[in-house]
Amino acid sequence: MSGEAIAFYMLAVLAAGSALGCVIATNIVRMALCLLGTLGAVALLYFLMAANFLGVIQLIVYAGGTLILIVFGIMVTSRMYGEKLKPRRSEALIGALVVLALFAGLVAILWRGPWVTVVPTEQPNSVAAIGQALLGTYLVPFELASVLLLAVMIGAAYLAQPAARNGRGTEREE
Amino acid sequence: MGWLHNRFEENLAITSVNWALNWARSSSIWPMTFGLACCAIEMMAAGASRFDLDRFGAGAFRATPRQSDLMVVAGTVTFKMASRIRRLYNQMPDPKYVLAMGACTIGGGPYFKYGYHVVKGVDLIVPVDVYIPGCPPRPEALLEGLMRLQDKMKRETIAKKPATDSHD
Amino acid sequence: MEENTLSSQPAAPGAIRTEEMLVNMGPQHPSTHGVLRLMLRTDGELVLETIPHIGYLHRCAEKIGENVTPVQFVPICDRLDYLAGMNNDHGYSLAVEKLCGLEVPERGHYIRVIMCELNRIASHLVSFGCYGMDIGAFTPFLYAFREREYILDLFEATCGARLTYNYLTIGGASLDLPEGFVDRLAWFLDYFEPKIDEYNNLLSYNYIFVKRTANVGVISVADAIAYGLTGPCLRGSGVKWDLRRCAPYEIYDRFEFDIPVGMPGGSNGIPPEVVVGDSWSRYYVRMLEMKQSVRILRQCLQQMPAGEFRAKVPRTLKLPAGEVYLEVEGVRGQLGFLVVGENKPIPRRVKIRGPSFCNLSIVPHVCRQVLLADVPAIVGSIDVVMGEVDR
Amino acid sequence: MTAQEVADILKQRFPVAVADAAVEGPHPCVAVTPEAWHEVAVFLRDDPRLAMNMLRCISGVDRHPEPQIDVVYELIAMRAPGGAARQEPRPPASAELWQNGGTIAIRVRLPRDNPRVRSVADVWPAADWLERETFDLLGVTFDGHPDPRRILCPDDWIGHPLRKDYEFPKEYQGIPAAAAPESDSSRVTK
Amino acid sequence: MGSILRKVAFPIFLIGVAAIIVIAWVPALLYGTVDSMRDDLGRFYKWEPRGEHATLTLDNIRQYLEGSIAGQSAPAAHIRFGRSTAAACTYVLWLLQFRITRDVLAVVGVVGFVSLFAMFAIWWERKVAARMQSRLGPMRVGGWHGWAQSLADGIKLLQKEDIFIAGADPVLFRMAAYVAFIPALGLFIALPFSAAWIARDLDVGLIFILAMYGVGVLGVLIAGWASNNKWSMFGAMREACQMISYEIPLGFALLVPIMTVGTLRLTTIGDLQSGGFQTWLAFRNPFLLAAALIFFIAALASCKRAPFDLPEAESELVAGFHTEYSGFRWALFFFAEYAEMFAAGALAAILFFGAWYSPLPAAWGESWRHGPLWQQALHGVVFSGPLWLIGKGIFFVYVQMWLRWTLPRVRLDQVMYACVQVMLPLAMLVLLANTFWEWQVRDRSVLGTVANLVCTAVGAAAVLAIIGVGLYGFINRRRLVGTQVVKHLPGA
Repeated sequence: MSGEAIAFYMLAVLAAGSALGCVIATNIVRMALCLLGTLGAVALLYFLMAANFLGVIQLIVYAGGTLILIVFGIMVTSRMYGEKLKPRRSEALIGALVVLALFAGLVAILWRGPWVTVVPTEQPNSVAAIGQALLGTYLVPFELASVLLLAVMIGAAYLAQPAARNGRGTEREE
Repeated sequence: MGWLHNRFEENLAITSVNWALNWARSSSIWPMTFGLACCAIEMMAAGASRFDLDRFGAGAFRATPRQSDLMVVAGTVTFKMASRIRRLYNQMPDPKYVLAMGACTIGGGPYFKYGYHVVKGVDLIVPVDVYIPGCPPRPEALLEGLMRLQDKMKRETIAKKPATDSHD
Repeated sequence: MEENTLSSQPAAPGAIRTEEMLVNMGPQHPSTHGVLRLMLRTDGELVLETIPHIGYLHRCAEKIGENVTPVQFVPICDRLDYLAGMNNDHGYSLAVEKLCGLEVPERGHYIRVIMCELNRIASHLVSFGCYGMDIGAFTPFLYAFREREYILDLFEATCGARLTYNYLTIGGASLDLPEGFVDRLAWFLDYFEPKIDEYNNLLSYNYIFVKRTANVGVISVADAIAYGLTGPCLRGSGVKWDLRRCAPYEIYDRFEFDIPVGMPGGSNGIPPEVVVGDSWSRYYVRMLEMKQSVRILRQCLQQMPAGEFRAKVPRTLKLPAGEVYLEVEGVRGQLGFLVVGENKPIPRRVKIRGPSFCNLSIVPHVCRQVLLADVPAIVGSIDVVMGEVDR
Repeated sequence: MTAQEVADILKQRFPVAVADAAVEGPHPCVAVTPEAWHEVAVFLRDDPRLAMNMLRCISGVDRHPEPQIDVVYELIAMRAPGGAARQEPRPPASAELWQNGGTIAIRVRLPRDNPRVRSVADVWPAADWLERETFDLLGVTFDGHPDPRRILCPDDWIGHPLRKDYEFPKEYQGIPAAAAPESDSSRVTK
Repeated sequence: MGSILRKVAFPIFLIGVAAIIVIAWVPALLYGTVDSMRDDLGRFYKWEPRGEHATLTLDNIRQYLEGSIAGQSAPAAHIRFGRSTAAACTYVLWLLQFRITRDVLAVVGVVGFVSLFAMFAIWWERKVAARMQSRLGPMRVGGWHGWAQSLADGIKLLQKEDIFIAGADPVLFRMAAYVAFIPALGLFIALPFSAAWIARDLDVGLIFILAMYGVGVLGVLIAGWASNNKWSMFGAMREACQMISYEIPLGFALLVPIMTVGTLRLTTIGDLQSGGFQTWLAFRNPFLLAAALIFFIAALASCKRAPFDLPEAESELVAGFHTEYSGFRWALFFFAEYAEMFAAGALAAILFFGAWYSPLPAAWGESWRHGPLWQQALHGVVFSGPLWLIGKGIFFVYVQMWLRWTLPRVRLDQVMYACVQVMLPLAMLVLLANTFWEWQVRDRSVLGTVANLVCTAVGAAAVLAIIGVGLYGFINRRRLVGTQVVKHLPGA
């Protein structure tokens, strides 16, 4: 077994195990920590497949950005300590159904998809190629995503406004 | 005593390790930022330019008890403060040391007779390693106390102690 | 640091529901200048309410005062406001002298003024340094202590003590000035005066420092007077009131000096963000007062007479029946002593009005709806010494 | 304004409440009955002639063998340089010296076994802590005080230390308090 | 024992430092040997680049070293080994050709560097602070200027009790220190110390480092949350606020040099600045200089250094997020902080200030690079090499310390204001302006040259000013501290 295979299996176990931990954990911050494990392991898998850019983006966007925002949001909004999450039976049932459906779908795709077994090599200028693609072939979806983000930003600013008016956050900064 | 102490049989290797550990401990005594009264000003003066506790590695004043090795009880201890001092002492990680600075902490000082609210000696609350007399002690006295504490640290061992030996 | 009690009261209806938290600042906290304990009710970083808890250094000074003779009580006075022991001794001595009708010789007066003003500088230096540390600038603290050592050397040469002097006592001073004191003091004044400007440039006019302290914790004149604020806190609010001028005691009417007050920003080199009565003004008044103290000291050295330094005080001084209440302009404000005598060597009652006590009482009023980082900025600018608050 | 003038104004306005006035000597003092004290306080603060706007100190004095506790209020009138006696909400900062408009002490005599007086914390906010301190150390109850707790001693402290017959504690929360001076309080008062 | 040790400790320490430098240097030389060996042999045997002979066998190496390959008169271009040494070296060289060996060595090197640097920096910070405050700082421990202070601190922290807080989350409390420390270590994987000294030369190295900075925050956040202490919580919140906000101007500031050089590979960016002081990116045009400034300020905030040290603001939050941490677990946070500080400094050097090149043009030293060993070593000192990058990194760390001991701390709302209202628009403007500059202004054009020269002059003036201030302070070091302290100085 080559070193890459060993690394792959270790990372796969880490990713799957962390994901499982994320589902099982009752403490929401522990879930976040498990999620970090999953995201990090997946990012490392990308690195293993020489998809450096994807791996880095995974780290910076999901682990470094989204996850922190989630944890931050949890800390700001929910009770600080000791709240345990216990799903109700109906919730668990619905969840199981959704997961089963998703699992079936994934298996179907895996079954049908063509499998390429090529030793991955580092692309010389993948970042530039991705940039070209984003601003060339996929310009319209890219711009649509920007518009969506803009809308979200405006909405967030609007939601946050009353809080700022009540506090003294805004009046200080003039 | 720290987690290492009283675990090993005494032998040559332990003696050398002991020396290194004691050297490290006595060279890096981080006091807690904890002033009570007049003596605290002299403690600050001892940390300031002229006397400079940092020369002995003891200038890294830590604000939290969790990271400090030494509690300099600098000033009068009152009954209202007593429980807090004990709590702070309990919050410090082993190995930890207490330096009673000034007459008030040693035995009530000028408040001994009529100080209804003054604890007559901080050793009623926490174990004290070194007493520094004075009201307030000069910074030089604090440095001297620090060195006596270093001497004390250098005599410690991680070897097992005879069961009958009960002094600290 | 302790008692992690949680309170979760729902906020006002209509607003976004927020959690309120009670946090304890002190008694062991780097910015509480000793053992002050502040209970903060916070909503995130916003402090909704501040409740000071004091008494952690209650050393029963008043009980001691009514059990020992005045001469024996002077050392205890040193330990009230331990940063300005001379001023405390002076106040108590004046009160007892007024009650007994003692006259202090001329040289004694000058020695007293010299010591009080020197100690005022020393204390303001500590205040300046600690305030810098509260705001997060560590280095000015060390500089302040470096200059303070010169003053302590002078004190040490005079009376042998660095901090608790027992020097200004009933009837004058307990010893004469040592040889060469005048020269050393003159040297120090020449050395120290330019340093004040240096420290102003280092800290007072620092952009971040001004941003942190200007327009923070503004105390109006009406509030300042109603809460009994005195000293630099009152003057920071723009009230030109100084007992050395308004009710002259000792020999302060012989000297020329200004009374610095908080001024609005934009002129006199004061940063434009500054509002009268804010933390910066209170801090800056202290910096200016040091200069005035230097002025007074220079005049003292010029006028210094020879002669006796202490009046003839009977060995057992009998306090006549009656009371006296006397206030002096201490370092932190008006330091008052009420002494009730009853034809005995021991007074019936000694009441000490610690200026820090009254100054601190405005904290709940000012530390409302401020950010957490403003609390050290405000409390530090009020400059309390817990020995005086709790006595 | 001299203490004599203040005493005269007070006597004229409150002929019953003002018991006696000792305006000579180093500590001019006007004695007021406890019932009328709050009213007198408001008058002292609001009357344009007096305008005692700052409460400097409150001291309790235990007269032990006599069944009496005095509460002494030290007042001072700080006059803004413009001459305005009462402060507007925010008087302008001024480069001129404020004037000393006179000082007076008010003495309220209270019975030693149940010393009670109306709080003046609503008149001068400075009284808030000072009254708490007087309560803590001498056991004087101030009716209508917004926060009548101990301030210096712990909440579970027993006794009021500045009473002349105060017995020093033997221990507090398990910490021994050695060397309580025996019969010292009697020594002083005898 | 103590007295003997005290005498020999400092020489041993100095020898140790020298040895570490030499040991660190040897693998780099050997890598070159192995690679050139493979090239030579490949040319000789006409190997395919990625064929079956990509791995050298022991025999290959032995023959090569013995010079017994037919037709190869001088096989080793720059190193000749004797017969007996060759046999010993064979195994080492054979091992070194594998990537995994090099990776292991790199990881060991990174860990070693980070811990050594952190220890050095802690000692140095105390000395710098002391000298700024007219004190002496550590003087006793170890002898010469307290050089062993950090060592003593480290051993002491190891002995300390590892307090676990009742009521804290057991798993998270323990994990948090690692979650904070590992990314700080990880970012060194992509950080080049010179063109050859890099664990993994990623084509997206820059973003990788940014990502690691971002992940590290999670450790702080979890630490604050898991400590069950309100001060820790406040610290964690502040850290999160600050990090999330300042990542944006940081990213924008980084886009400016990226746009100019057109790559994310840090080694390429570094190599572009080999032409001497005036080719350093920061002096290329005014916008890059501005970007360098914005980057440094944002990096200060990211490393939670003063004046942005709100998460551990001592006078407000006791010790911030690590209030409840004791012993070595706390030291991990400290190590992470100093590692990030160095990385920020090194990144500034790589992106803007000539990377691992000295102010002299590297072309002047080209002949030394391929000369005998001593010339190579000299080339590493004078022209380019890891020492230059480490030196520049330490200089920027020193600037961070300088700021810390000079400036007061800003308030949270001011931090946010400075980020959102000042830094972000400024960074965007700089980016925009740089875009136009790169689009319109040619390198050799008059405007481009003038801008380059002006910026170079500004940079040179800044460097000279710093050197001048330092010299002034050094010459007047006895006068400036004041007579009171001088009396206590040793030898005064």
